[in-house]
Amino acid sequence: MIEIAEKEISLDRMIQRARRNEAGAVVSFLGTVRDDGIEGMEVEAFRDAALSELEAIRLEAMSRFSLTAAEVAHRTGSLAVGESIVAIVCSAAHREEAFSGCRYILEELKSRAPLWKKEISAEGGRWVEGHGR
Amino acid sequence: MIEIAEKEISLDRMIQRARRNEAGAVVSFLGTVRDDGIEGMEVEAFRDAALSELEAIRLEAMSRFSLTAAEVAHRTGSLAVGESIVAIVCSAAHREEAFSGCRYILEELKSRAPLWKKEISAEGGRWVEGHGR
Amino acid sequence: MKIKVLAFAAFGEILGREREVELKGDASVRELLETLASIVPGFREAAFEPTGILRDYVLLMVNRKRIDPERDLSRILAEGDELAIFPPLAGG
Amino acid sequence: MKIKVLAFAAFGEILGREREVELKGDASVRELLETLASIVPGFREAAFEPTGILRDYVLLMVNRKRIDPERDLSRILAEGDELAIFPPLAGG
Repeated sequence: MIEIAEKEISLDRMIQRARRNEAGAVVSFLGTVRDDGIEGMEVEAFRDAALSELEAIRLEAMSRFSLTAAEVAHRTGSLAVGESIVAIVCSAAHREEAFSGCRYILEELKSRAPLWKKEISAEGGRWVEGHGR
Repeated sequence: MIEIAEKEISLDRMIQRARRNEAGAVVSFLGTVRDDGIEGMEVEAFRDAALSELEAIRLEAMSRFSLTAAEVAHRTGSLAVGESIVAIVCSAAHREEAFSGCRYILEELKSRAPLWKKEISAEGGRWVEGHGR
Repeated sequence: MKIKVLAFAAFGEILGREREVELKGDASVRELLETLASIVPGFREAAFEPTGILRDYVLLMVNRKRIDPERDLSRILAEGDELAIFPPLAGG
Repeated sequence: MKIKVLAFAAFGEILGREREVELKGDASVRELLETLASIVPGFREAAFEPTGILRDYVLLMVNRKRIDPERDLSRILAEGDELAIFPPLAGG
Protein backbone atom coordinates (compact mmCIF):
# COMPACT_ATOMS: atom_id res chain seq x y z
CA MET A 1 0.00 0.00 0.00
CA ILE A 2 1.19 3.50 -0.85
CA GLU A 3 0.19 6.52 1.21
CA ILE A 4 1.04 10.19 0.96
CA ALA A 5 -0.84 12.16 3.57
CA GLU A 6 -0.69 14.92 6.17
CA LYS A 7 -1.61 12.55 8.96
CA GLU A 8 0.89 10.75 11.19
CA ILE A 9 2.47 7.59 9.78
CA SER A 10 1.60 4.41 11.66
CA LEU A 11 4.65 2.21 11.10
CA ASP A 12 3.18 -0.42 13.39
CA ARG A 13 0.10 -0.85 11.22
CA MET A 14 2.27 -0.99 8.09
CA ILE A 15 4.36 -3.78 9.63
CA GLN A 16 1.22 -5.69 10.62
CA ARG A 17 -0.08 -5.41 7.04
CA ALA A 18 3.24 -6.60 5.56
CA ARG A 19 3.54 -9.74 7.69
CA ARG A 20 2.86 -13.00 5.84
CA ASN A 21 2.99 -16.62 6.91
CA GLU A 22 5.23 -17.32 3.92
CA ALA A 23 7.61 -14.49 4.94
CA GLY A 24 10.43 -15.07 7.41
CA ALA A 25 11.75 -11.49 7.36
CA VAL A 26 10.23 -8.03 7.64
CA VAL A 27 12.57 -5.04 7.25
CA SER A 28 11.45 -1.50 7.86
CA PHE A 29 12.95 1.93 7.47
CA LEU A 30 11.66 5.00 9.26
CA GLY A 31 12.99 8.44 8.36
CA THR A 32 12.42 11.09 11.01
CA VAL A 33 13.01 14.83 11.34
CA ARG A 34 16.49 15.04 12.80
CA ASP A 35 17.34 17.84 15.19
CA ASP A 36 20.39 19.53 13.72
CA GLY A 37 19.45 22.96 14.89
CA ILE A 38 16.09 23.13 13.11
CA GLU A 39 12.65 23.68 14.61
CA GLY A 40 10.77 21.51 12.16
CA MET A 41 10.20 20.66 8.55
CA GLU A 42 7.65 21.20 5.84
CA VAL A 43 7.13 18.48 3.29
CA GLU A 44 5.54 19.12 -0.07
CA ALA A 45 4.42 16.57 -2.65
CA PHE A 46 3.20 16.55 -6.22
CA ARG A 47 0.79 14.05 -4.74
CA ASP A 48 -0.72 12.27 -7.75
CA ALA A 49 2.59 12.02 -9.59
CA ALA A 50 4.35 10.83 -6.42
CA LEU A 51 1.70 8.20 -5.76
CA SER A 52 2.06 6.67 -9.20
CA GLU A 53 5.88 6.84 -9.10
CA LEU A 54 5.94 5.16 -5.67
CA GLU A 55 3.56 2.46 -6.88
CA ALA A 56 5.89 1.82 -9.86
CA ILE A 57 8.90 1.62 -7.52
CA ARG A 58 6.97 -0.68 -5.17
CA LEU A 59 6.12 -3.08 -8.00
CA GLU A 60 9.72 -3.07 -9.27
CA ALA A 61 10.95 -3.97 -5.78
CA MET A 62 8.28 -6.67 -5.35
CA SER A 63 9.41 -8.42 -8.51
CA ARG A 64 13.20 -7.81 -8.31
CA PHE A 65 13.53 -9.04 -4.75
CA SER A 66 10.64 -11.54 -4.63
CA LEU A 67 8.98 -9.60 -1.84
CA THR A 68 5.82 -10.94 -0.27
CA ALA A 69 4.62 -7.42 0.60
CA ALA A 70 5.81 -3.81 0.45
CA GLU A 71 4.34 -0.71 2.05
CA VAL A 72 5.38 2.92 1.60
CA ALA A 73 4.12 6.02 3.41
CA HIS A 74 5.35 9.60 3.06
CA ARG A 75 4.17 12.40 5.26
CA THR A 76 3.38 15.89 3.94
CA GLY A 77 2.74 19.19 5.72
CA SER A 78 4.34 20.57 8.89
CA LEU A 79 6.42 18.19 11.00
CA ALA A 80 8.11 18.71 14.35
CA VAL A 81 11.57 17.40 15.25
CA GLY A 82 11.38 13.64 15.86
CA GLU A 83 8.26 13.07 13.75
CA SER A 84 8.19 10.50 10.93
CA ILE A 85 8.75 11.71 7.37
CA VAL A 86 8.81 8.41 5.52
CA ALA A 87 8.28 4.73 6.30
CA ILE A 88 9.04 1.70 4.12
CA VAL A 89 8.27 -1.90 5.07
CA CYS A 90 9.21 -4.99 3.03
CA SER A 91 8.56 -8.63 3.81
CA ALA A 92 10.18 -11.61 2.07
CA ALA A 93 10.94 -15.27 2.61
CA HIS A 94 14.54 -14.44 3.58
CA ARG A 95 16.37 -11.51 5.14
CA GLU A 96 18.57 -10.63 2.15
CA GLU A 97 15.59 -9.87 -0.08
CA ALA A 98 13.75 -7.93 2.62
CA PHE A 99 16.80 -5.69 3.29
CA SER A 100 17.51 -5.21 -0.43
CA GLY A 101 13.88 -4.38 -1.22
CA CYS A 102 13.75 -1.79 1.55
CA ARG A 103 17.00 -0.14 0.43
CA TYR A 104 15.87 -0.16 -3.20
CA ILE A 105 12.55 1.54 -2.47
CA LEU A 106 14.27 4.14 -0.27
CA GLU A 107 16.95 5.09 -2.83
CA GLU A 108 14.50 5.13 -5.75
CA LEU A 109 12.02 7.19 -3.73
CA LYS A 110 14.72 9.78 -3.06
CA SER A 111 15.71 10.02 -6.70
CA ARG A 112 12.35 9.59 -8.46
CA ALA A 113 9.37 10.66 -6.33
CA PRO A 114 8.33 14.32 -6.62
CA LEU A 115 8.65 15.29 -2.96
CA TRP A 116 10.47 18.20 -1.31
CA LYS A 117 11.48 19.18 2.20
CA LYS A 118 11.96 22.60 3.73
CA GLU A 119 13.84 22.98 6.99
CA ILE A 120 12.35 25.53 9.34
CA SER A 121 14.74 27.25 11.75
CA ALA A 122 14.84 30.48 13.74
CA GLU A 123 16.36 32.18 10.66
CA GLY A 124 13.50 31.09 8.40
CA GLY A 125 12.94 28.35 5.85
CA ARG A 126 15.47 26.61 3.61
CA TRP A 127 14.56 24.10 0.89
CA VAL A 128 16.65 20.97 1.25
CA GLU A 129 18.94 20.69 -1.73
CA GLY A 130 17.60 17.92 -3.89
CA HIS A 131 19.65 15.24 -5.58
CA GLY A 132 17.00 13.34 -7.50
CA ARG A 133 16.44 14.67 -11.01
CA MET B 1 17.85 -2.90 25.53
CA ILE B 2 18.31 -6.64 25.24
CA GLU B 3 15.47 -9.07 25.91
CA ILE B 4 15.23 -12.86 25.73
CA ALA B 5 11.83 -14.01 26.91
CA GLU B 6 8.92 -16.35 26.30
CA LYS B 7 6.53 -13.46 25.86
CA GLU B 8 5.56 -11.90 22.54
CA ILE B 9 7.98 -9.36 21.08
CA SER B 10 6.61 -5.84 20.82
CA LEU B 11 8.48 -4.38 17.85
CA ASP B 12 6.42 -1.22 18.09
CA ARG B 13 7.60 -0.48 21.63
CA MET B 14 11.21 -1.23 20.61
CA ILE B 15 10.95 1.28 17.76
CA GLN B 16 9.48 3.89 20.08
CA ARG B 17 12.35 3.36 22.52
CA ALA B 18 14.98 3.64 19.74
CA ARG B 19 13.70 6.94 18.32
CA ARG B 20 15.87 9.95 19.10
CA ASN B 21 15.63 13.60 18.11
CA GLU B 22 19.25 13.40 16.93
CA ALA B 23 18.45 10.33 14.76
CA GLY B 24 17.14 10.68 11.23
CA ALA B 25 16.84 6.95 10.52
CA VAL B 26 15.42 3.95 12.35
CA VAL B 27 15.91 0.53 10.72
CA SER B 28 14.28 -2.59 12.06
CA PHE B 29 14.42 -6.28 11.30
CA LEU B 30 11.74 -8.73 12.33
CA GLY B 31 12.30 -12.47 11.89
CA THR B 32 9.12 -14.54 11.92
CA VAL B 33 8.25 -18.24 11.79
CA ARG B 34 7.92 -18.95 8.07
CA ASP B 35 5.38 -21.49 6.90
CA ASP B 36 7.35 -23.93 4.79
CA GLY B 37 5.27 -26.92 5.76
CA ILE B 38 5.87 -26.67 9.49
CA GLU B 39 3.33 -26.29 12.29
CA GLY B 40 5.46 -24.17 14.56
CA MET B 41 8.82 -23.72 16.15
CA GLU B 42 10.46 -24.14 19.50
CA VAL B 43 13.24 -21.77 20.47
CA GLU B 44 15.75 -22.55 23.17
CA ALA B 45 18.32 -20.22 24.71
CA PHE B 46 21.29 -20.45 27.04
CA ARG B 47 19.69 -17.35 28.42
CA ASP B 48 22.39 -15.76 30.60
CA ALA B 49 25.15 -16.44 28.09
CA ALA B 50 22.98 -15.19 25.22
CA LEU B 51 22.09 -12.01 27.08
CA SER B 52 25.71 -11.09 27.67
CA GLU B 53 26.74 -12.01 24.12
CA LEU B 54 23.90 -9.89 22.68
CA GLU B 55 24.86 -6.98 24.90
CA ALA B 56 28.45 -7.26 23.64
CA ILE B 57 27.21 -7.32 20.02
CA ARG B 58 24.91 -4.37 20.70
CA LEU B 59 27.77 -2.28 22.10
CA GLU B 60 30.04 -3.20 19.15
CA ALA B 61 27.34 -2.07 16.73
CA MET B 62 26.68 1.15 18.67
CA SER B 63 30.32 2.16 18.43
CA ARG B 64 31.17 0.84 14.92
CA PHE B 65 28.19 2.47 13.26
CA SER B 66 27.71 5.49 15.56
CA LEU B 67 24.21 4.35 16.45
CA THR B 68 22.05 6.52 18.67
CA ALA B 69 20.20 3.46 20.00
CA ALA B 70 19.95 -0.30 19.45
CA GLU B 71 17.38 -2.78 20.74
CA VAL B 72 17.41 -6.57 20.43
CA ALA B 73 14.72 -9.05 21.45
CA HIS B 74 14.70 -12.83 20.94
CA ARG B 75 11.73 -15.00 21.72
CA THR B 76 12.02 -18.40 23.38
CA GLY B 77 9.49 -21.22 23.85
CA SER B 78 6.76 -22.43 21.49
CA LEU B 79 5.92 -20.24 18.52
CA ALA B 80 3.19 -20.59 15.90
CA VAL B 81 3.67 -19.90 12.20
CA GLY B 82 3.78 -16.13 11.63
CA GLU B 83 4.93 -15.24 15.15
CA SER B 84 8.03 -13.14 15.79
CA ILE B 85 11.29 -14.93 16.64
CA VAL B 86 13.68 -12.00 16.72
CA ALA B 87 13.54 -8.23 16.42
CA ILE B 88 16.40 -5.75 16.02
CA VAL B 89 16.01 -1.97 15.90
CA CYS B 90 18.80 0.55 15.26
CA SER B 91 18.62 4.31 15.07
CA ALA B 92 21.33 6.61 13.73
CA ALA B 93 21.78 10.09 12.34
CA HIS B 94 21.81 8.71 8.78
CA ARG B 95 20.32 5.72 6.97
CA GLU B 96 23.60 4.00 6.04
CA GLU B 97 24.62 3.54 9.68
CA ALA B 98 21.16 2.41 10.77
CA PHE B 99 21.01 -0.27 8.02
CA SER B 100 24.60 -1.41 8.66
CA GLY B 101 24.06 -1.61 12.40
CA CYS B 102 20.92 -3.69 11.99
CA ARG B 103 22.63 -6.10 9.56
CA TYR B 104 25.66 -6.38 11.82
CA ILE B 105 23.65 -7.25 14.91
CA LEU B 106 21.60 -9.81 12.96
CA GLU B 107 24.60 -11.63 11.47
CA GLU B 108 26.57 -11.60 14.72
CA LEU B 109 23.53 -12.81 16.66
CA LYS B 110 23.19 -15.76 14.29
CA SER B 111 26.83 -16.73 14.63
CA ARG B 112 27.55 -15.88 18.27
CA ALA B 113 24.44 -16.01 20.48
CA PRO B 114 23.67 -19.41 22.08
CA LEU B 115 20.16 -19.88 20.68
CA TRP B 116 18.59 -22.84 18.85
CA LYS B 117 15.43 -23.48 16.88
CA LYS B 118 13.46 -26.67 16.41
CA GLU B 119 10.92 -26.93 13.62
CA ILE B 120 7.76 -28.78 14.58
CA SER B 121 5.91 -30.58 11.81
CA ALA B 122 3.43 -33.46 11.49
CA GLU B 123 6.43 -35.84 11.36
CA GLY B 124 7.86 -34.53 14.64
CA GLY B 125 10.61 -32.12 15.59
CA ARG B 126 13.81 -31.26 13.76
CA TRP B 127 16.58 -29.05 15.15
CA VAL B 128 17.50 -26.37 12.62
CA GLU B 129 21.04 -26.99 11.46
CA GLY B 130 23.18 -24.35 13.04
CA HIS B 131 25.93 -22.43 11.33
CA GLY B 132 27.31 -20.32 14.12
CA ARG B 133 30.13 -21.97 16.07
CA MET C 1 -5.68 27.95 -25.08
CA LYS C 2 -5.52 27.34 -21.35
CA ILE C 3 -2.62 25.50 -19.72
CA LYS C 4 -2.60 24.51 -16.08
CA VAL C 5 0.72 25.24 -14.37
CA LEU C 6 1.66 23.42 -11.17
CA ALA C 7 4.76 24.52 -9.28
CA PHE C 8 6.44 22.98 -6.25
CA ALA C 9 8.96 23.82 -3.54
CA ALA C 10 10.87 27.04 -4.33
CA PHE C 11 9.02 27.38 -7.65
CA GLY C 12 5.68 27.00 -5.86
CA GLU C 13 6.60 29.98 -3.70
CA ILE C 14 7.35 32.10 -6.77
CA LEU C 15 4.57 30.98 -9.12
CA GLY C 16 1.90 29.81 -6.68
CA ARG C 17 1.23 26.10 -6.50
CA GLU C 18 -1.39 26.15 -9.23
CA ARG C 19 -2.40 28.67 -11.83
CA GLU C 20 -3.93 28.80 -15.28
CA VAL C 21 -2.11 30.52 -18.13
CA GLU C 22 -3.83 31.67 -21.30
CA LEU C 23 -1.66 31.31 -24.41
CA LYS C 24 -2.45 32.51 -27.92
CA GLY C 25 -2.59 29.91 -30.69
CA ASP C 26 -0.02 27.11 -30.78
CA ALA C 27 2.60 27.56 -28.10
CA SER C 28 5.59 25.53 -27.01
CA VAL C 29 6.81 24.76 -23.49
CA ARG C 30 9.49 27.42 -24.01
CA GLU C 31 6.83 30.01 -24.89
CA LEU C 32 4.84 29.09 -21.77
CA LEU C 33 7.97 29.52 -19.63
CA GLU C 34 8.67 32.88 -21.31
CA THR C 35 5.10 34.00 -20.63
CA LEU C 36 5.48 33.06 -16.97
CA ALA C 37 8.80 34.92 -16.84
CA SER C 38 7.15 38.03 -18.22
CA ILE C 39 4.19 38.03 -15.84
CA VAL C 40 5.56 36.61 -12.57
CA PRO C 41 8.18 38.68 -10.71
CA GLY C 42 11.26 36.69 -9.79
CA PHE C 43 10.55 33.69 -12.01
CA ARG C 44 12.99 34.66 -14.77
CA GLU C 45 15.86 35.00 -12.29
CA ALA C 46 14.96 31.74 -10.59
CA ALA C 47 14.52 29.66 -13.72
CA PHE C 48 16.92 31.07 -16.31
CA GLU C 49 20.65 31.70 -16.46
CA PRO C 50 21.58 35.31 -17.30
CA THR C 51 22.33 33.92 -20.80
CA GLY C 52 18.68 32.90 -21.21
CA ILE C 53 19.29 29.15 -20.90
CA LEU C 54 17.03 27.26 -18.50
CA ARG C 55 18.91 26.56 -15.25
CA ASP C 56 19.74 22.91 -14.87
CA TYR C 57 17.87 22.55 -11.59
CA VAL C 58 14.55 23.31 -13.32
CA LEU C 59 12.67 20.06 -13.78
CA LEU C 60 9.55 19.81 -15.91
CA MET C 61 6.62 17.47 -16.41
CA VAL C 62 3.93 17.68 -19.05
CA ASN C 63 0.81 15.77 -18.06
CA ARG C 64 2.81 14.05 -15.28
CA LYS C 65 5.51 12.74 -17.60
CA ARG C 66 9.00 14.14 -17.25
CA ILE C 67 10.30 16.03 -20.27
CA ASP C 68 13.93 16.70 -21.14
CA PRO C 69 14.65 20.46 -21.03
CA GLU C 70 17.52 19.98 -23.51
CA ARG C 71 15.28 18.48 -26.17
CA ASP C 72 11.62 19.01 -25.45
CA LEU C 73 11.23 22.77 -24.84
CA SER C 74 9.95 23.11 -28.39
CA ARG C 75 7.13 20.68 -27.70
CA ILE C 76 3.79 22.23 -28.70
CA LEU C 77 1.22 22.26 -25.91
CA ALA C 78 -2.47 21.47 -26.33
CA GLU C 79 -5.57 22.88 -24.63
CA GLY C 80 -5.87 21.36 -21.16
CA ASP C 81 -2.24 20.28 -20.88
CA GLU C 82 -0.69 20.48 -17.46
CA LEU C 83 2.89 21.69 -16.95
CA ALA C 84 4.63 21.03 -13.63
CA ILE C 85 7.79 22.94 -12.62
CA PHE C 86 9.98 21.95 -9.71
CA PRO C 87 13.56 21.78 -8.41
CA PRO C 88 15.51 18.51 -7.88
CA LEU C 89 13.62 15.99 -5.76
CA ALA C 90 14.34 15.82 -2.04
CA GLY C 91 11.95 13.34 -0.48
CA GLY C 92 12.63 10.57 1.99
CA MET D 1 33.79 -32.45 43.30
CA LYS D 2 30.51 -31.32 41.80
CA ILE D 3 30.26 -29.88 38.28
CA LYS D 4 27.07 -28.40 36.88
CA VAL D 5 26.34 -29.53 33.31
CA LEU D 6 24.02 -27.51 31.10
CA ALA D 7 22.98 -28.93 27.74
CA PHE D 8 20.99 -27.35 24.95
CA ALA D 9 19.06 -28.29 21.81
CA ALA D 10 19.71 -31.92 20.78
CA PHE D 11 22.18 -32.34 23.66
CA GLY D 12 19.57 -31.05 26.10
CA GLU D 13 17.23 -33.80 24.94
CA ILE D 14 19.90 -36.44 25.59
CA LEU D 15 21.46 -35.13 28.82
CA GLY D 16 18.62 -33.09 30.28
CA ARG D 17 18.98 -29.33 30.33
CA GLU D 18 20.72 -29.25 33.68
CA ARG D 19 22.35 -31.86 35.87
CA GLU D 20 25.04 -32.16 38.47
CA VAL D 21 27.90 -34.60 37.98
CA GLU D 22 30.08 -35.82 40.85
CA LEU D 23 33.72 -36.37 39.83
CA LYS D 24 36.48 -37.89 41.95
CA GLY D 25 39.59 -35.77 42.61
CA ASP D 26 41.02 -33.56 39.82
CA ALA D 27 39.22 -34.15 36.54
CA SER D 28 39.52 -32.64 33.09
CA VAL D 29 36.77 -31.63 30.67
CA ARG D 30 37.56 -34.82 28.75
CA GLU D 31 37.02 -36.91 31.89
CA LEU D 32 33.72 -35.17 32.54
CA LEU D 33 32.58 -35.93 28.97
CA GLU D 34 33.70 -39.56 29.38
CA THR D 35 31.74 -39.80 32.63
CA LEU D 36 28.63 -38.45 30.90
CA ALA D 37 29.15 -40.93 28.03
CA SER D 38 29.31 -43.80 30.49
CA ILE D 39 26.18 -42.85 32.44
CA VAL D 40 23.84 -41.29 29.86
CA PRO D 41 22.51 -43.58 27.11
CA GLY D 42 22.97 -42.11 23.64
CA PHE D 43 25.43 -39.39 24.61
CA ARG D 44 28.54 -41.23 23.42
CA GLU D 45 27.05 -41.78 19.95
CA ALA D 46 25.84 -38.17 19.75
CA ALA D 47 29.04 -36.51 20.92
CA PHE D 48 31.91 -38.73 19.77
CA GLU D 49 33.03 -40.12 16.44
CA PRO D 50 33.38 -43.93 16.38
CA THR D 51 37.13 -43.23 16.65
CA GLY D 52 36.62 -41.56 20.03
CA ILE D 53 37.29 -38.03 18.83
CA LEU D 54 34.74 -35.38 19.84
CA ARG D 55 32.43 -34.63 16.90
CA ASP D 56 33.07 -31.20 15.45
CA TYR D 57 29.51 -30.02 16.04
CA VAL D 58 29.97 -30.34 19.81
CA LEU D 59 30.47 -26.86 21.24
CA LEU D 60 31.57 -26.31 24.83
CA MET D 61 31.61 -23.50 27.39
CA VAL D 62 33.21 -23.55 30.81
CA ASN D 63 31.73 -20.91 33.10
CA ARG D 64 30.08 -19.27 30.07
CA LYS D 65 33.35 -18.87 28.15
CA ARG D 66 33.78 -20.90 24.98
CA ILE D 67 36.61 -23.42 25.07
CA ASP D 68 38.39 -24.94 22.09
CA PRO D 69 37.76 -28.72 21.94
CA GLU D 70 41.02 -29.17 20.04
CA ARG D 71 43.12 -27.66 22.79
CA ASP D 72 41.21 -27.32 26.04
CA LEU D 73 39.77 -30.80 26.74
CA SER D 74 42.62 -31.40 29.19
CA ARG D 75 41.63 -28.35 31.22
CA ILE D 76 41.22 -29.30 34.87
CA LEU D 77 37.83 -28.43 36.32
CA ALA D 78 37.26 -26.98 39.79
CA GLU D 79 34.45 -27.47 42.29
CA GLY D 80 31.42 -25.45 41.18
CA ASP D 81 32.50 -25.08 37.54
CA GLU D 82 29.75 -25.10 34.98
CA LEU D 83 30.12 -26.91 31.65
CA ALA D 84 27.68 -26.16 28.82
CA ILE D 85 27.33 -28.51 25.82
CA PHE D 86 25.49 -27.57 22.66
CA PRO D 87 25.41 -27.94 18.88
CA PRO D 88 26.18 -25.08 16.42
CA LEU D 89 24.13 -21.97 17.10
CA ALA D 90 20.92 -21.40 15.17
CA GLY D 91 19.23 -18.30 16.51
CA GLY D 92 17.68 -15.40 14.61
